[in-house]
Amino acid sequence: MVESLVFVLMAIAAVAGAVTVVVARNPVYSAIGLLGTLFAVAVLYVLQLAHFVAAVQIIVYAGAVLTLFLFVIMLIGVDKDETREENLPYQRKAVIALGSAIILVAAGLALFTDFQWVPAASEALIPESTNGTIEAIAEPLFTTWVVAFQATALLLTIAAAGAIALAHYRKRDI
Amino acid sequence: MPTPEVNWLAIGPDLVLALAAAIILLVEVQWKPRARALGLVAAGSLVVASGLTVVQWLFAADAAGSVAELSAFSGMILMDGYAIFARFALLVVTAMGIAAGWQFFSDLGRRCAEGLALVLLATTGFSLMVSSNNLIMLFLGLEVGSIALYVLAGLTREDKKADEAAIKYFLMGSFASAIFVYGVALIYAGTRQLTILGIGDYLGSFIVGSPGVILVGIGLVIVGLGFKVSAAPFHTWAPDVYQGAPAGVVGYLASVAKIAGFAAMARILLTAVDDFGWSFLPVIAGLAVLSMLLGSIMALVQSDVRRMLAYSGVAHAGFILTGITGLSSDGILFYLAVYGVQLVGAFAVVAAVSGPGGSSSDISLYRGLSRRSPVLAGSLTILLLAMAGLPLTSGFVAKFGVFADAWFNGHEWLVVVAVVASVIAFAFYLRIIVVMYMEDDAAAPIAVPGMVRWVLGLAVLATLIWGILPGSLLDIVADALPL
Amino acid sequence: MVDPGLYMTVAAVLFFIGALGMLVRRNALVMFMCIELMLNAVNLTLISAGRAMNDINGQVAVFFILVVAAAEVVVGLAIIVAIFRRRSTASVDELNEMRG
Amino acid sequence: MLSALILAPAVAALVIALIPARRSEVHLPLGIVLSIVPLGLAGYLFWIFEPMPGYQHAVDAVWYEPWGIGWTVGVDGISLPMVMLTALLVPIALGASTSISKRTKEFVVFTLLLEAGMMGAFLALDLFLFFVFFEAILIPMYFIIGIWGGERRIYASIKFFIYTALGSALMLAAIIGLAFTYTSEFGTTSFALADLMQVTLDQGTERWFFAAFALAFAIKVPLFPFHTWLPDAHVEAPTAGSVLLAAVMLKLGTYGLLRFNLALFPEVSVDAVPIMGVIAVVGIIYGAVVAIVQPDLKKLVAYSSVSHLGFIVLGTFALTSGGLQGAVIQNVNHGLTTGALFLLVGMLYDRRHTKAIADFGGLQKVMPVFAGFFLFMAFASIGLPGLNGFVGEFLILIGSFATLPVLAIIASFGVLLAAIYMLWAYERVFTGEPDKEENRALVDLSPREIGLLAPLAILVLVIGLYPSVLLDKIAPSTEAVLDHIESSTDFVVPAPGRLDFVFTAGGDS
Amino acid sequence: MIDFIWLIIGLPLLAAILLHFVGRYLGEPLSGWLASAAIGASFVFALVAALPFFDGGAEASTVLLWEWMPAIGASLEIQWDPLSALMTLVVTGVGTLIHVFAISYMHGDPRFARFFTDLNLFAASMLTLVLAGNYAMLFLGWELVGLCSYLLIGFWFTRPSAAAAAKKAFVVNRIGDVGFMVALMLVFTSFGTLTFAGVFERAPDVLTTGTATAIALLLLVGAAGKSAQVPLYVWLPDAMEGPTPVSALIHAATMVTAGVYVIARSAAIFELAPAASTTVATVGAITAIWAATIALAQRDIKKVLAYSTVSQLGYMFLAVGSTAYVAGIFHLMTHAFFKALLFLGAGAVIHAMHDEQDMHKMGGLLKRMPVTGFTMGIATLAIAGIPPMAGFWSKDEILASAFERGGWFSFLFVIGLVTALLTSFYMSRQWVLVFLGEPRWSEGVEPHRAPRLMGVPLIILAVLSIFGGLVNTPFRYTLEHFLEPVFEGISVQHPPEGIGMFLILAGLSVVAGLAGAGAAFVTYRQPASSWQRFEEGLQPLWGTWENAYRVDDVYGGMLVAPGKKAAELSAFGVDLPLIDGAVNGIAGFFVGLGARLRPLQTGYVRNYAALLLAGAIVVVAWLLAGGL
Repeated sequence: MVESLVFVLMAIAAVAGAVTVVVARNPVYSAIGLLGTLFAVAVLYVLQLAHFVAAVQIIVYAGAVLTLFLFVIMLIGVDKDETREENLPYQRKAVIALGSAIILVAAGLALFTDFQWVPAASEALIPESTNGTIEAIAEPLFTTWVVAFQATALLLTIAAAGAIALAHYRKRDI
Repeated sequence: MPTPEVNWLAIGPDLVLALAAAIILLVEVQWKPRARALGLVAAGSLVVASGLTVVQWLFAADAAGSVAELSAFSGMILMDGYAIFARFALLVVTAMGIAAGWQFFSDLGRRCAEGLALVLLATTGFSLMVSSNNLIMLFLGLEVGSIALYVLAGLTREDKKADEAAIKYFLMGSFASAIFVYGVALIYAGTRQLTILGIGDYLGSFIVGSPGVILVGIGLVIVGLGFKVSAAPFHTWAPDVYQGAPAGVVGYLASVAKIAGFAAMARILLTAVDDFGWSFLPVIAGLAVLSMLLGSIMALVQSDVRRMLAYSGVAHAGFILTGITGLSSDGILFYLAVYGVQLVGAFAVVAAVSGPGGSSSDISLYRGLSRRSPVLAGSLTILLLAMAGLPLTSGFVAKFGVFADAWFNGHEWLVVVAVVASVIAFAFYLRIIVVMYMEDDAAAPIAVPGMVRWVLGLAVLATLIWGILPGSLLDIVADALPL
Repeated sequence: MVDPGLYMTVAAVLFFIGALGMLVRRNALVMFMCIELMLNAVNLTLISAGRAMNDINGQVAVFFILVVAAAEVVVGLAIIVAIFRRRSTASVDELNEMRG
Repeated sequence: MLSALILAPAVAALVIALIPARRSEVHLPLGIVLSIVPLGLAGYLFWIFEPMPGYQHAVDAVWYEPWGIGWTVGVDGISLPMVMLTALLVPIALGASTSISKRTKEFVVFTLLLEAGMMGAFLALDLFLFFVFFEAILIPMYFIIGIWGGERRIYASIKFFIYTALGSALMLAAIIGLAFTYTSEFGTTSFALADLMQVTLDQGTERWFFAAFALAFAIKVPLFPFHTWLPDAHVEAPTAGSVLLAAVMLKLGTYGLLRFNLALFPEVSVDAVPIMGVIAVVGIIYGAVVAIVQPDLKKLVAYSSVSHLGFIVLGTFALTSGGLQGAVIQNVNHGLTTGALFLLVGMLYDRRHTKAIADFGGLQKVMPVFAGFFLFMAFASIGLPGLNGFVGEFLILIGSFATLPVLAIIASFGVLLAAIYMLWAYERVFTGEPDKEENRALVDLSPREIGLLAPLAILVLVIGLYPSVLLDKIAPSTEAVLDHIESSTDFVVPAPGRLDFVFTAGGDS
Repeated sequence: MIDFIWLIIGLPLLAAILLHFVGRYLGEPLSGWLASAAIGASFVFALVAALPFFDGGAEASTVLLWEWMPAIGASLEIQWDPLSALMTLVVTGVGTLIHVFAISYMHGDPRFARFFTDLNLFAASMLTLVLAGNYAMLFLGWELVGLCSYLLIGFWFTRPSAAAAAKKAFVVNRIGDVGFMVALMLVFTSFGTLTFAGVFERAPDVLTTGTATAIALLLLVGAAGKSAQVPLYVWLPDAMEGPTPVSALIHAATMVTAGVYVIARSAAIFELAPAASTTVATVGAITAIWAATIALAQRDIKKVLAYSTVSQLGYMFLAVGSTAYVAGIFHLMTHAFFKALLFLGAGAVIHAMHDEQDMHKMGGLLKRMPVTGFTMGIATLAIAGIPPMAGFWSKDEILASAFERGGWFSFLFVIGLVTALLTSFYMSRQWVLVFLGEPRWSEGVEPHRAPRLMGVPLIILAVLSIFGGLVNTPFRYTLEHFLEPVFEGISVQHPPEGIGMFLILAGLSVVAGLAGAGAAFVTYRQPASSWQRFEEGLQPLWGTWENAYRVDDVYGGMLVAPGKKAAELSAFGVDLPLIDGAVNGIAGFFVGLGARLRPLQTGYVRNYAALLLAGAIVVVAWLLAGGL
């Protein structure tokens, strides 16, 4: 009961945030909208017992990533309204067409096929099995997924090196 | 207390490359060595990695396809011949790419370290990608590689085109990755499996009542990887990136993306979801037709050699997709290997013609090239003829292989379209040759760096040998089967 | 309790919105936020599916996708900054030197 | 033996390629000398060739076993003449190329590679191998036309390349299809002609494959209406290019029809007799008619080739001993005469730098020897008895009359038209007073040029009067082809002396 | 002996080859003598070889030289029988004389040796034709003589008219040859062989009347081309562009009679196709009178002879058409004598008049060149059919045979008779115009008597023209018996038996001949003005004749011009724009398509994204559609 209520609220919040991201004329508002979505989604995680992931979501996304976004927005001073008129030919038509196409496909799936989101779903839910505590996550993370975990290191190295290579100007270079 | 199951051999090459990258970065910070030293480190790491790959090959040969022996890290990484071959191809292409673009790297000055490190890391990522059994792992590898490539695309600062290329590549790439990973998620939702083999077994053993979600997943995966390999209509980034990215890296960039992307796509489609072949093969065939025709026709009207090669790459993507409809991994691997080599070689010539720091590759630069530099003209001619698929070059064998596979798998009409498309493609390859040989121009001769000579020599040699004695490579790919 | 399908529907909607956002916004930063939206949708999907199938791997996967997203952000913003330095704009509509 | 025949030119090309470009004076002479080697080999081959059906000196080496492709070469009475022709004409073509001023080295290399490719194509008995050579020879010819050609050389070379490649591309698809059918019937994979001849195709497929092969060869021949690349290619190509193109390369088309279409698709071949016959005859008449009004000598000879090659195809699909023997020997004849004519036009062009008929007149007075050779070759191609052209065309006409009477009769008008365009051209170029100033100063043939033409002239005469020298070796193989067709279809080769046959079979043409 | 029969062909051929290479070093007159010696030798050889036939004993024999085209049963084999022997003797005999004549006629020509090369080559070819043992070899000679005629007509190639005439001759002949070839196709397909022996033996069993007629008519087409019959005769008058000895040898004595020979040779086939024979005869008759009328009004001395040749050939066709083969051959022989004589005489005259050929500018030459005059006079009488000249016997036999055949042929007989009248008229007209009357020479021309070397052949030929007829006088028919073995088993038309009938017919033709000759004398003995008035009086008919009925213009307008138009249309109206246009069009289509598609690559990221999304949607939708 409670879950349903929260779900509905958070779903609305998430979608609303997402819409804000897309329609807000000012990037800053978009960022705020994104923030809302992130929080809402985090709550949805919690509803599904993904506590650790939810936490990471708040810390990394809301905390780090979004701050970074805002920082860059301020840095490069695009924190001002953009015009909404579309200056690319056909782009608007394309958007409408594609949007409706997707909706059509989805509707077709929903109405004319016995579409199941999780055909492999197991009949009985065992909450413990997916109780995303730190231990529960860490155990596979450091055994089965260890190599992937290492790979993330590469990712971050690249991020660092890439950022330097692109944006860091030494005196000689300028 | 469970412990991770570690198999150093399985990730040995990647480890070496990553280490080399780290060393390069760190050393650079501390001692500011000359570019040559860094280059030697990179070269050494590539050599060692290749050596390890050979060891892997021998090991895999003994293991004789037992899943237990060939899968490492509790089934996260696979060490089957398929992965090893693809990895080896990546390493070779990387080595050739660095050598061909050495001019560019050394000109990077202080940022040479980052450049080399990014190249090595990208290769690491892609080699993880081709050898990973887990779709998320695969996605990680893909991202490692792609992100590094985004950066490489925008690495030069002399040219405004570079950052345009970078941002386009980046935005489209991330978009495609998001689509890809969503597809992975949906397949997961449909099968409860994240590993390729697991999905294969699951779909092989259960009849999925409502496969809608899986089908959507497959579709999105095809789209995501189709973007990486620049198959139409997901090719739009390729021409702009090829044209804008620094001449020194574009060859590498183009070929590794193709090799890794197709290796992954073929593995997923042929071993994970092959039970849905009857539903996705038509789509693949459709994409193949579109790619072959669009690529060939668009290339006809290009005036910039890099864009032309980009569109020809689109066409080649179509041919390789034709091979996928043939459900044969070896034909695809052969094609990828020879095409990767040809591509690096061709772009080595492009870089040499554009000259150090130069970014233009307009076809007018190639007038009378046969006089100004017979080496460049000659090797580019052979490589182009190979791409066109003329006999006695590896390109012909590759095309023949995939066509034959497709035909044998019942896609006769596709083969017919393919041969026609390849004839259309002749036109623009010939156009470059015409400009080089049949139009004279009194421009100054071009000095060809020794490195480039080596790369070209290697590429041409390989192209001809594999064209005249295809067995030398076909026998190998015949063993390089996915689990 | 709520059917996981509903969660995934919400995720699908988010993904949909994000995808369309890529098409309508010309500000590189905002486009980028849209990509983040899509990745969030993926995460939500994974978690919901994992829960429905009593499989923890879904959550583990999300962890990695978060990392990827973070790394992408870093590089992406770096690129945007680099471009802005030279052209003092973040609108991708002004970047079409190369076409045809 | 045969492998050596194929590889010798390639090796020669390699040798030349290794000589530095600045020693430009040695390339051509050395090339000529080296191209004598294959000629010698071919001569020896001709000497030891036994007149009997089947392939001789066959070599069958595995190339890539899993694909069932092999280095399968062999010679029989059908390919032997072509090999001889190739080996003979390459030295002559090179000898005629002294006027090549730029990039002699590349020129010689390409010519020798071309020779290797053509040898291979004529000797290959493995469809994969054949296709490799068939396609590979496009490259050197493309360069020869494109680098050393006339003003519109680029247009011509690309047109030639793409057009020919298009045909062969579809043939490739058909080859794959054949191999697939073989695999599904016999389990193993093979591209060997002998194996693929055993596959049984359902009629629909066989028709498609036949069409694909026929198209490839029809473009190569070229048959009407696929001929338009030929005049352009000839007009633009340098002399050697024209000679080899007309004399040897086009023969790949006629040879292919005879060697592959008839062997692989006997059923459809028999059904296709009327169609191919009609196409051929249309080509004969059309080519000749168009040739009449050509303002350019090379164009004229080119269109005459279209006409003459029509005869060969007609003979091939007449499916009688006369027709087939005529077709094979006419391959040689057309090679000799047209080759010589292109040589002559080239010599004229070297002197006068024009090929336009209107620019000449009265040349017989200033260069009688040249005129003599030209008239000789002209009459050979008109089909004057006693010269080789007649032997081929007469055999073809008489041979095809049994199968396609009406077409044969129409075709015989081609002989009349040939007289018209050749003699009219001769009249305009050689007779009358040399009124144009530039023409008065022209010098007659040099000993070198005579040396190039003499062997051709002698062969023209020998074949014309004693064709048995070739026919004896050709006949067994052509008979074998007919036996194959008769054994694998219900077609009966019309025996001479059965006129009733004519008027029953006459209906279907 | 018979084993060396090939020498008959071989000697002139050898001489030709020799002369071709060393001729220019031999120079004149040596090369001329060599040539004459060669052909003379083969005459002697032939004479010796033919001796057995005279006592009727010897069998016809064939000698195989070598296989030519085995697949169609064509080999090079010589058939030596009375007919070929006779032809050989005529060819070599007359040929020798003309060779000798030419030595002095061609004196001073820069290409003297070349002329004799070609002349010898012609002799060899003609002998190949008459000695052939099968149709293929016959066709070989048939075409080779055509080649030589081409070469010799165009001998003075710097004259555009000569070159054109040469081409015309060859092409028109080719038209006939097409018919000939088709005939051979039919023959081979019916018999499986081309040898005379094989064909004629089995002809009755194999050939249906239909086929036989077809073959026969096709042979007629060929013959009509070679022997200048209506409607293919137009090349012969132009052929006079060649040197006069050529006209004498090729276009009067030998080559043009090949058609007659072929029909006679193929008697066995015509035997089965009476309709065809009738056609031959009719064509002959028409040709005879047609050409005779034209000859009436010619001014060019050689043109007269040319048209008279056509007309006389018509006689021969009339003969063989009415299956009086012997008569045909007989006339062929006699005609060879007197027509060669006429041409040589005309040649001498032209030579003397410094290449003047217009008879209006001659006259009174008899005093200047008596030998020529008298010999030509004899020839004129001969051709006019005045007994006892050779022409009388042969022509009379033809007419008689035609009359005897009766029916339609009696009509042809009448035509023949009228032609005889015309013939004697225009021939006498010529002789009178040239040799009698007052000189009308253009100033500066000083006629001189013919050199002796020219005179000798004239005299010999004159003798032949007088006595040549005696080989087949009525009631003895030596030639008839001589040729019997050739035509055994074939119903040959004979002149009527019985002296009375013979006298009547002979009388008729003599009357015709005398009438014509007399009329000509009466008219042209008078001064030029009067006979010019006479010719004027016959306008417009006379003009039409003088212009040969404008046949050339008609052909030019009806065949040549439209043909050229058609060729140009197909070359520049079809080939370039349509066929080649289609090719380039396809190429252009793809390039155009590429240009059309280029804007798709706008360079805008967001468009790219849209395209990618669209692609994604299509892929997914397609998958679902296929998968569900």
